[in-house]
Amino acid sequence: MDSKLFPEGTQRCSFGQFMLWMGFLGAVFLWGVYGATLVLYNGIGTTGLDNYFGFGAWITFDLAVIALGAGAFFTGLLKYILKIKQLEKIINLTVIIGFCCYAGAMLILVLDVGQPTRAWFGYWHPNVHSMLTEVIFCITCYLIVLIIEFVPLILEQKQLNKIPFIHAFAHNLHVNMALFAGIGAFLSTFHQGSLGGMYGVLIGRPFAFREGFFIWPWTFFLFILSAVGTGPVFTVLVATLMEKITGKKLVDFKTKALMAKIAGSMLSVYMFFKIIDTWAWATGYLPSVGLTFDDMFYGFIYGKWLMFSEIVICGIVPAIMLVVPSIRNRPGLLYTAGILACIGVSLNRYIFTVQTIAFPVMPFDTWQLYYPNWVEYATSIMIIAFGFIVISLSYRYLPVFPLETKLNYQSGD
Amino acid sequence: MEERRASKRCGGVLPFIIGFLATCVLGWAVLPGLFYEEIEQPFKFSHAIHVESEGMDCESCHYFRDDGSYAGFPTNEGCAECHAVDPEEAMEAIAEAGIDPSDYNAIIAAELEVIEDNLLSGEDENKAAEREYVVKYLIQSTEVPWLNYQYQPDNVYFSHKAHEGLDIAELAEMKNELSSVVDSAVFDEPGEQNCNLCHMKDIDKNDTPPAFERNIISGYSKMTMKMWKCERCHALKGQPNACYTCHK
Amino acid sequence: MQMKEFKVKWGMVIDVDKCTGCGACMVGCQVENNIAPMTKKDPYNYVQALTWDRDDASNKLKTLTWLYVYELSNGKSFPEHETAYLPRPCMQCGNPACVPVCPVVATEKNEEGGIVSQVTPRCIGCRYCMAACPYHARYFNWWDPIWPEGMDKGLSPSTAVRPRGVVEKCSFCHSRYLDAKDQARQDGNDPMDLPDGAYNTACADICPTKAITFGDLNNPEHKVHELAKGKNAYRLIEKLGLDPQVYYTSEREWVRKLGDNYNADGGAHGAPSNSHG
Amino acid sequence: MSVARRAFIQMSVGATVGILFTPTVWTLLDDVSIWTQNWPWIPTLKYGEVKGVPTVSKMCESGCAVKVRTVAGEAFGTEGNMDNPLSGGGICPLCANGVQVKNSPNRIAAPMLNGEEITWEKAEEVLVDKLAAAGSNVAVISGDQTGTVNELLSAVLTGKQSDKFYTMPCDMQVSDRAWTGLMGGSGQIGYDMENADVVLLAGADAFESWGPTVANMKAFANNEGGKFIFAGPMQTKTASVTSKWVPVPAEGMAAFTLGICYYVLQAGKSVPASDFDQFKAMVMAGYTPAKVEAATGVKADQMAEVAKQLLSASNPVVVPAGSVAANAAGIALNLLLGGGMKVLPEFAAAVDGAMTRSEMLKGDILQGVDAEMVIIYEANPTYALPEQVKAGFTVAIDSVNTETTAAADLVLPSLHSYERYDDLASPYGVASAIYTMGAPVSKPASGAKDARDLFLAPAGLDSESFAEVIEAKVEAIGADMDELVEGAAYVLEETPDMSGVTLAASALGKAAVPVKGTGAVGLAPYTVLSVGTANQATTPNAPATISNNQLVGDNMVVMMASVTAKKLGVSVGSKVKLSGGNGECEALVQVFEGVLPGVVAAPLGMGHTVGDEFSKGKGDNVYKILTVSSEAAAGASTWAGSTVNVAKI
Repeated sequence: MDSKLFPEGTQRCSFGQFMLWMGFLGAVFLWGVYGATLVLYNGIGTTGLDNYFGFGAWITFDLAVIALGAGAFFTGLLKYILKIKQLEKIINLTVIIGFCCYAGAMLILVLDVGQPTRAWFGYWHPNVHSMLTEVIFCITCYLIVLIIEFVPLILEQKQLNKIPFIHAFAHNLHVNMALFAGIGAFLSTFHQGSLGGMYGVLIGRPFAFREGFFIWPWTFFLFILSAVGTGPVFTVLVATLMEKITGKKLVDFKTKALMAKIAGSMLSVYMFFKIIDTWAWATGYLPSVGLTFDDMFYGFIYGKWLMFSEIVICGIVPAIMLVVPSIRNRPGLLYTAGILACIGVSLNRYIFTVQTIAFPVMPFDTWQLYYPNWVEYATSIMIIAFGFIVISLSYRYLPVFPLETKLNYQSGD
Repeated sequence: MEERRASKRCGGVLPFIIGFLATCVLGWAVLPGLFYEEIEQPFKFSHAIHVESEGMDCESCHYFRDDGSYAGFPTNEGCAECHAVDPEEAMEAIAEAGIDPSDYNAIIAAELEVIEDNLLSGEDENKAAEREYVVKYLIQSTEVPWLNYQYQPDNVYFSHKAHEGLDIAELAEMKNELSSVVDSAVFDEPGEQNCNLCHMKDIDKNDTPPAFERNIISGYSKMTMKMWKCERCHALKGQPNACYTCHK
Repeated sequence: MQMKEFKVKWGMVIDVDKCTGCGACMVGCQVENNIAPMTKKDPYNYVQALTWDRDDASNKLKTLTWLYVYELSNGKSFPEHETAYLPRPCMQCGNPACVPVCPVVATEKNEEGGIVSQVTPRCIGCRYCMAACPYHARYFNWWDPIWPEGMDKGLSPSTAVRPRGVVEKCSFCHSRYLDAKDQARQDGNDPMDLPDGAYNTACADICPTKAITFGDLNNPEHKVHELAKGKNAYRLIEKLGLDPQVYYTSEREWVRKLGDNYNADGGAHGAPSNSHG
Repeated sequence: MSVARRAFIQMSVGATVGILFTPTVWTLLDDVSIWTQNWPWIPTLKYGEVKGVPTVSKMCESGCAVKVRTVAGEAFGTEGNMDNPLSGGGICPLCANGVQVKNSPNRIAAPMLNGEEITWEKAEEVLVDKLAAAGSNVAVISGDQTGTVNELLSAVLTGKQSDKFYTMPCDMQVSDRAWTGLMGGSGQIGYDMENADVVLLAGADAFESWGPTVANMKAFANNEGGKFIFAGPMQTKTASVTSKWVPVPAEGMAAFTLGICYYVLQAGKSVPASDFDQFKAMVMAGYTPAKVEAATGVKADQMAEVAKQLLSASNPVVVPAGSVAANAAGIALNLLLGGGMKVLPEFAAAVDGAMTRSEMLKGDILQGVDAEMVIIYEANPTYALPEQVKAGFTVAIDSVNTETTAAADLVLPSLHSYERYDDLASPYGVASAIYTMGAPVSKPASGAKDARDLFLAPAGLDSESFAEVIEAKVEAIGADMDELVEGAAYVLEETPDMSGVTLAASALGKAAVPVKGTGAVGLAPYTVLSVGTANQATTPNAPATISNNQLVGDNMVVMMASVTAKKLGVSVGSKVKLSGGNGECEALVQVFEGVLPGVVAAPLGMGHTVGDEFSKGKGDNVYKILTVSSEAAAGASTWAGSTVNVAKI
């Protein structure tokens, strides 16, 4: 019944089937909305956060999705600025994913600040020395950029595009997209860095504190690298997941492999510096404040295995898998590497958020455990549901994948 | 093509200017007024009568305590020094007359001696105001809920003592820098009291207190000095602008 | 790391050997600063009534204790075991970890004796400062403050009541400082040169063993000036370079040793026996 | 596209730019930012003149000399009173919360008869009738140790030929039994810790719960160079600041003290007491270090060490606590050492027919009270002595709801300390006879009246109000009312006659023998003021200050050394049931190496079943598991030596 709205020359599942799918997503989303309502109405005491863990699941989630959403700016940068033509086959998807991730992060932040109605004070009374101010600036601005990048895609919707004004408008936007991509790249690079800087500047938290370059601690650069190292593969994974769900080929493997190659090389660079940084921190900084590497870990929850899996299993291993062509070109292995890399970056964000503040700096203080409660899970899952909804709608009604018709409905090439 | 571009040009500038001017006028002349609602003071208190007629001076009600804190609004205790209606007697009389002590109109109507005999005002209008005060507040021993034109929230600590020495004449040099903070009229004929700098000008000569203008969004008084004003003057005077200089 | 220095530098010297951990200071602090007792129910919030209870004060991770008394143990077993009590206000660091991270300038290190301010009406409740402070001196209002009926009429004029969702911390009862300055002006003295004791915090006032001494560290007339230089004076986790304005003193070495990390040497300031400046 | 549309777009652009050239947007934003900063449901503050009004607070056992801070006449806080030797600027955590308790919704609004609110007239009627009906079978239980109100209430009894006056079990009573009972002394024992150079706290948790806590802490603070030693079954908060902790089981305290006497006697010390030789013989024979070590487990050399320090001191003092025997032994040791122990005279009485303090302390409430009518004044026996009190008709006087008021037939709301005239005469333990009084600071809460006034007539007084009784008292002791109201204390310098004082050799010899219960482990009940006392429940701001070593969630925590835990097969966090006396308690285990092996330390004052949410249902009531054993030789009963069985659940 809504077939008129489908992209040119494509087929989609029945409306009923689609509604069923959306109904399921909607239900999950509403569960999250209930959690969010409790938080906004009763206060953050509703969550599992406490005085020792002012940052927890939410911040970890934010950092993770923002890192994974980095595919958008980086791919944009490569396509529009460095003019890598190949990437246009997937660029639309990166934009949508970026939009979902950043919009989601913003929603979570609204819950996470104790006084949401004052959230805009970041602009009204900014403290230019705070990394968080930089984050607030960049994320909000970049979200706007992403929206601007998303709009033309919407306007290219078959029916909308028939309207001359919209057609013209969409065209103009397309012409200027390079500009936005540029701005986006700049903004995104910066706040990816600032997010890392947020932890690096914590002089009171030996687990996270790092020396650095000019005003930026090393974590600033490490976060950028880790983000660009995983963002692209995440896009690839999403595309693949969509293929699995829809049973159609949406992106040719050549493009995926290219993305993976890019990610892989960035990831290798990242791992190189990450390892140096960790070593310098453990052998140089920690002793200078009377601490040892072992002091930083405790029991199972805060055990060394975390850092090991982050750096080795989910860092070095996927980096190698992605740079070595013979491995990279095997779809199965490529996806495995991709998944590992994404887990790695999420782990990194978790460790920097939770373990940093869990380590008792005062010798007579104790390690405390932090359990997020269902409210934090529900609201985070709400964001994922939101992402699914946006992507499902886009896929059904918007010409997201330029190659779709070619790959599915035309024989040979 | 030609006329099209032409139309574009004129169509470009004119509407723009129209819109620009329209909102400018609105923004400067009309809109600001819409943000305030007027609230009357609890009753008509006349500074003029107390100061000019009775020859009281400001300090008899608004004075510094021994600890350096400032007694802003007078309390019933202070007022009772002159308005000598004994609450207990009055309440007894009201009870005898069988009136509900919270029914002010009835009490006023009853014209009880304890109250009437102790009213000090001459003219009826003033007598009415005084009677209102006595009945509603003094004998009920509830303090008058004055509306403070210079209202500041709990998180602000304002020290009158620290500002006691401000000299209008001295500040007059910064007249221009302070134009947005202090009403320039103050500098024209500097009185010996520096209160006019922040408080309602010449309130001591005022007979009917002006309405309290309440901002419908913030709830603050129109005369509430906002932080940037405090900061401006502190900066000009070389005073600290640390948060804890004024916040608690 | 540049330290901010001011003419007046309010500080504390806490004698751990005198503190019995009775808790009077913590109660006095809550009363002075309008910290509401923790109640499980919120009678004014219908949604709250529908869900689970608020936290009670036994959950030390959700309480608001600007001043918190830690119990120290020498870790030995009977009969060598020893205990000590260590009150922990805000350290008012010379090089605070919390100030530069605040995105909205709700907290700053500035004049007013170098007390690190926290202006709750400005705070957006992002809790970044809590993540930054290794002393756990900063507290978040997880719930709306509620005084059992009638108890809210006896509120202290010295500190504005905070809503939920903002971070707050010990301010060295700084409105008492403002009061003291007014007193000085009234008496014709110099408000920037208060005599010892003219300004004292609620906890120091109330302490039955006078374990807490408060004053201007820069002023030789004030007791703390010497006490902070004492041979047993030390500060908590000094090696991080936060330069706290709160000093501790104890004749017991194990207590001093618990003041900083010594698991690896290379400590910037060396042993706690001579630690200041 | 058409000109019209473009024109419109351009006009709106112009409009937007235009508005930005006016202050509107910025002031609007500023106002909105202010709006976000003031939430209507957040209470606002009251301003006005700030004062510190001196008065007394009766929330802790000994009472505190305080200054109530008021703003525009409304009380908001409590601070110490520099000018008063009882405070010296400090106060205890209970009294620090006084104003909040005064304003608590847990206050009793009106008199109640069997749970029904009644008028004050009716209440007085009932009281008079019941008093008449009860005849001489009337008893009084007072939770006040130092107030002139006791004179009033005891006079009521005297008028009815009854001597059934009881105080709640307290150190003052035990000390009096030892001093005036066994040793034939008169007056009240006090200890000068401030000027002593060696202080042995023999079981006295002086800086937390024993005697005039705040005055003790002040003495400790002012005593430069003085050496403090704490002896007791656990490392109390007091022990955390003393230079030494000597682990001694509660029931062994008397023997331990006599063990020290042994060395002191050996050093040739003596006293001109009639039974000195008998005493010396008794100690030298029955309490040799070896025997004491066998009986109490305290090493002989430890006693020798303590004795050495006491002997080498120029002005030593021993502060005993616990059983009557322990007190007698302690007093004897002090007499031998001739140090800082003081004997205080009693202040002149203001009410005819009033009992002396010593007479008031004679009744042994642990033996049980059984009377036609029992008048309970600001005490909570229903909570702390669940089994001892039986009465035909109970009158409870208190300002807040307690187990006792809930169970009473007639409840008379009393005023809070800050709302009434009240006084403090020589709290037990102070070094000199000291009198402090306080005038009302706040207006009484609505409905509240001074319940004490109802007893003026029954006591045969024609005074209008209790205030007059206080005035009479001040006059009787020869103090100056105005000075007292200003917060100064009146000190009486004179020492009662010491002739005829004995060392109670015969009684002590038997009574000092440690008697232990039959339970598996010893029980060391301890008091922390932040939790409360037998009569005062946890105050509103206290819970945040109560450590997880006393309370976790709603569970009481008991502490024991790791060896004990191992022996009992429990570990940190395991839930246990303690059974002793005729009751049971539930608790969580915490390992604390500062407890004598074989002993479990449990906090008193929890597990209330009536009251506000700060005390009700928090933890369990340890008084239920205390065993009352009788000190046959001393003719008294004690809780010392209580034991419990511990079962894991």
